[in-house]
Amino acid sequence: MDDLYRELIIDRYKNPQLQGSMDPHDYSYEDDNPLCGDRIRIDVRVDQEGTVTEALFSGEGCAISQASADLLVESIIGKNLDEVKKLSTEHILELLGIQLGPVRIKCALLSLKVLKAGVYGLEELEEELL
Amino acid sequence: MDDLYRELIIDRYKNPQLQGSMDPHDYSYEDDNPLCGDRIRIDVRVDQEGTVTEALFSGEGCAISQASADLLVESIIGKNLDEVKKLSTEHILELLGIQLGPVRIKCALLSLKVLKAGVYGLEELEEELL
Amino acid sequence: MISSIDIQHVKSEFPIFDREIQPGSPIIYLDSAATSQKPRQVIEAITNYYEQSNANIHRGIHKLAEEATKAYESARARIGNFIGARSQREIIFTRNTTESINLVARSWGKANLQPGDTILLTEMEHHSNIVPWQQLAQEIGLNLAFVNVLDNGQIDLEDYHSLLEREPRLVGFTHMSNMLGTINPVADMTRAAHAAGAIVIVDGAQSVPHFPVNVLELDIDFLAFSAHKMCGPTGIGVLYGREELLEEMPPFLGGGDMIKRVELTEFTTNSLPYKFEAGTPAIEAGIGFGAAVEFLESVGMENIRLHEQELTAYALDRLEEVPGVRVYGPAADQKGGVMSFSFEGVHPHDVAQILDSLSIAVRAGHHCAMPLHEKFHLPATTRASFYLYTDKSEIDRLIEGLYKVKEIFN
Amino acid sequence: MISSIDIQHVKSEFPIFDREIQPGSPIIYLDSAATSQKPRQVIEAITNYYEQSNANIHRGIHKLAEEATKAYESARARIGNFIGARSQREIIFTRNTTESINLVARSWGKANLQPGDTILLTEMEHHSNIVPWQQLAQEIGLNLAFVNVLDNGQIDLEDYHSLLEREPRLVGFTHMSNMLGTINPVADMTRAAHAAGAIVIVDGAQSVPHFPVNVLELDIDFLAFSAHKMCGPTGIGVLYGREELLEEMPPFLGGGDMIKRVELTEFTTNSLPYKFEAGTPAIEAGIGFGAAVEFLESVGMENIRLHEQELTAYALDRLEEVPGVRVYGPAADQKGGVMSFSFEGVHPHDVAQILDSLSIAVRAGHHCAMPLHEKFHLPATTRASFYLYTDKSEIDRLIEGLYKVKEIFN
Ligand SMILES: Cc1ncc(COP(=O)(O)O)c(C=O)c1O
Ligand SMILES: Cc1ncc(COP(=O)(O)O)c(C=O)c1O
Repeated sequence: MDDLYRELIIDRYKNPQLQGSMDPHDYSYEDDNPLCGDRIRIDVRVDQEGTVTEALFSGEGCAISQASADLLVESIIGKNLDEVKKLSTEHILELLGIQLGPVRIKCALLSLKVLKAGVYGLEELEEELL
Repeated sequence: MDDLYRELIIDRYKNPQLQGSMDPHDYSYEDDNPLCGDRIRIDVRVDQEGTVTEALFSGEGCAISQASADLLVESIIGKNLDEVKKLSTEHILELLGIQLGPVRIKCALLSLKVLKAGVYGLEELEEELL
Repeated sequence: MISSIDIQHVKSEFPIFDREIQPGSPIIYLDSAATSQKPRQVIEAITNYYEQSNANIHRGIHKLAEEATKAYESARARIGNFIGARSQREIIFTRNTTESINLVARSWGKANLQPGDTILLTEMEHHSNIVPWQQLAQEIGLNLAFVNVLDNGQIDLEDYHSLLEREPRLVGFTHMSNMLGTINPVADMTRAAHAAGAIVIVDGAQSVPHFPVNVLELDIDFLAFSAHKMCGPTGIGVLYGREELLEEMPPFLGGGDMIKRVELTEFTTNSLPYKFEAGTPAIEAGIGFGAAVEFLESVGMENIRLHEQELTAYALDRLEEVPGVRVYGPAADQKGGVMSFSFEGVHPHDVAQILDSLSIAVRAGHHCAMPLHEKFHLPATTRASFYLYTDKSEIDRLIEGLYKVKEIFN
Repeated sequence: MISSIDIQHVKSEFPIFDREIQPGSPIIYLDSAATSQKPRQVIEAITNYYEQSNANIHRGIHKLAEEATKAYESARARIGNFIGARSQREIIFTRNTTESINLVARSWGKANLQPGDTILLTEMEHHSNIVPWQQLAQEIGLNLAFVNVLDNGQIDLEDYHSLLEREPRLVGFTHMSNMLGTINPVADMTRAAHAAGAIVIVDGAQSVPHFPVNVLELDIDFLAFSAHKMCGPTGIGVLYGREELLEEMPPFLGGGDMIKRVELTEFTTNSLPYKFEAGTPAIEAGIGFGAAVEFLESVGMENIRLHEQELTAYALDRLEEVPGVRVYGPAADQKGGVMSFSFEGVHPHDVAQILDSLSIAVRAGHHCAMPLHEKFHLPATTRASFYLYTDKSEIDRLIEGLYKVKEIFN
């Protein structure tokens, strides 16, 4: 359990570093997981080279969904959109530093799904993340 | 098996005693068991007191259905219709002298069902024999 | 208080409780509303069937087929008896509660309902007693009305009676809510519905497993329930229906067994209950269901009810003492052994996961009752649910677990 | 000839063959076309699930629910793989072949067919591939056409091609007849049907258990089959469907699991395959199905086919030597291990019962193929059917039994 609910997760859940929203933004997307009510929105600004300059998330839900959104958003600042598009499930699990079962992994991946949907449309990614 | 296919049954199947049909008759009915194609018709004549004077069966099907029809028809001659109406599953099993599983019992009872349906209509008896 | 059942003995009948999730830590299973555990007797009935009598049923003349048919049909008779049906012709085997309700919607509904007719449900229904009616409503143009649920988790009976004035053709409600635990006054509701000219379908998924249910006494027209919530296998459930209603209904799915005769372009239907059972049924599941009912009868449904009442009262008391916990649903005397609660500042998923790490199995989510969660403005709840094998010490462990959750999130 | 499988070893995997019906007389089970026997591996997978991991699946966070979900979903993946599906989203769990076909009729059929459209079937279909289409035809006004079956038990391909000119919207046929044993040329028939603009549903109830079937190679749109005929439990079957078709289809039954979101008066459907799976599924049956496929794979489907071909040729030869016996269906090289025969002067029921008294289990009746029996002017036939555990000595015993029948009736 200490493993599962690593201090980092609880800490980021209680004190998120990059919570908020931006207007204007270059990319923005919001989605939820109706099964548990987790909801995440992510706003992104990029420069002319397509490098992420600012990113914020907002939403509500379980510690895993919120902490992973906070950590994900932090991890993309300074990255190029091409790199962002390549981010995988492993990236999120590395950020969280834990293993997750089939239900909880959906909580962890919601933010990645939202980010990718914002950056390159929803259809292409349904396949990939399910 | 010798038990099951008692000589009597095979004998009655091969050499039925009361096979045929009668016209005119007082009661007549025919029915089949679509599951296996057994078909039985029974014709009955009664006197003024309602006593069975003549009865014949015709039909086709397995040894049990045909032998039990032959034996049943024989057993009702001289009986009053009130007695006929009271005939039960046990009567047939006694005539055959064997035990039967759930599928085969339907073969044995087809003739009883036909007889009763002829004598007092089908509806009342569905309940009883199923 | 002396317990109504010998809990140590009962527990020992369930092999899964010998399993240690972590060394020295057996499973604390508080998820029986989702599905129950299975006693040895049921597992053995199934194994025994496979090893001794496995065969397809109904049309076989050989010994295995006769044994299998007999075992399957005696299960049906036993289950019919268990709920007080007049005849085993009234017991239709389905996959589960959900299919039972769909059967009524598709068969009775399509044969009897006209565009503009009203169906009356309640806000506390499980999705399986909502979605089939939405599908039917969409297909033939019906109105769906929903009885209000009060803040205390009970049906708003005033609203019920006033909605009955719309003369619904069918009224459907759950006997016991799988989220709130509310036990509804079925006899009264059925009487009122009949007086208003409606047919009544009762969702018995949470009641039949937990207390005596008699379809004649309650004057129920259709009753749906699942074996897997009452110590039996998954894959089998029952639709009880009054014979007069079933007789008039068209068949549901088509195929083998439900027919009397088939020609290339037409068929005639078989008699009850087979008319509604198409194809090879779940034979061993049916036999296991019979064994489950036999097991429940040996413990006694009244005893199970008393045991669970005790647990419910105890659990409510103890849960209310945990700061930040709020339990939904009525007071203990109106409630079955289902505790759905929220925990201030902690999402139900996190509660469930921390409890899981302590070998405590609860459920987190909307429990297939989204409209009810919506109504209470809850995205999800954590649910602990009990059965005849649950004991008080397990509730104590749950409470300890919740304090641990508190500690982690503080 | 060297057998393709180690029959003694295979047989020893099936506990039921240890049973002696009468002392010293183990069961000779020649009724596998009705349902197969179950190997230890399948029985143990089910028992193990009950004793270790029993829980409701998909939404549970606790360990048991995760284990159960994983076991159930790996079974789905394994089965998908077994028939060459591209994705496990194409594997829908149903109760049996019958429900799979009904699902296509009610969902695809109602969404895609118009009054006056034609559905093309064959005269050799099982009732489960006839009645659902009759029901649909009656509901929306369709024409049903039936491809002629030749006297030798094969599909009349000339008739097939000429009926395709009527431009049926859907063509449905069995891969292997459960009465005649005929193995149909699926690839050719599917190609012609597609060329005529039709969608193809194949009844794989008798093929998937007995030889390799690959949905991509055969270009099948929908394939239906049942676990219980392939060493698995009853209560579970599969509908394979091409993803593009399934995506467009409306849901079938309504309830839990098949939804993404439910409000009081509307719902949105879940993604594939769950969209078509309402309520708690047959979890242990699904897991047992996975174990059955694993078992079949370990023996090898090619080996099973070879073994059965040998048995079929042998049985045909031996049956033909019994005076008065007539076997229906094509020659050995076109035929699976299903021998339906008539016996001059003896009704099939009597044949079956005498064989039963010798511990030989066969089936007597119309085998859910009334129209086919009608066509051949047979009220019923006796059927002996084989599987991977059948050996030649059992066929010898059958022949001896038939001579005994002769003796009794002469
Ligand atoms: C060719 C064929 N189709 C369909 C079925 C029906 O299978 P089930 O009863 O499992 O639905 C069978 C088995 O009886 C069959 O042999
Ligand atoms: C009240 C109620 N109704 C219906 C159901 C559905 O049961 P099943 O999934 O067995 O069809 C459930 C169980 O989840 C329930 O609790």
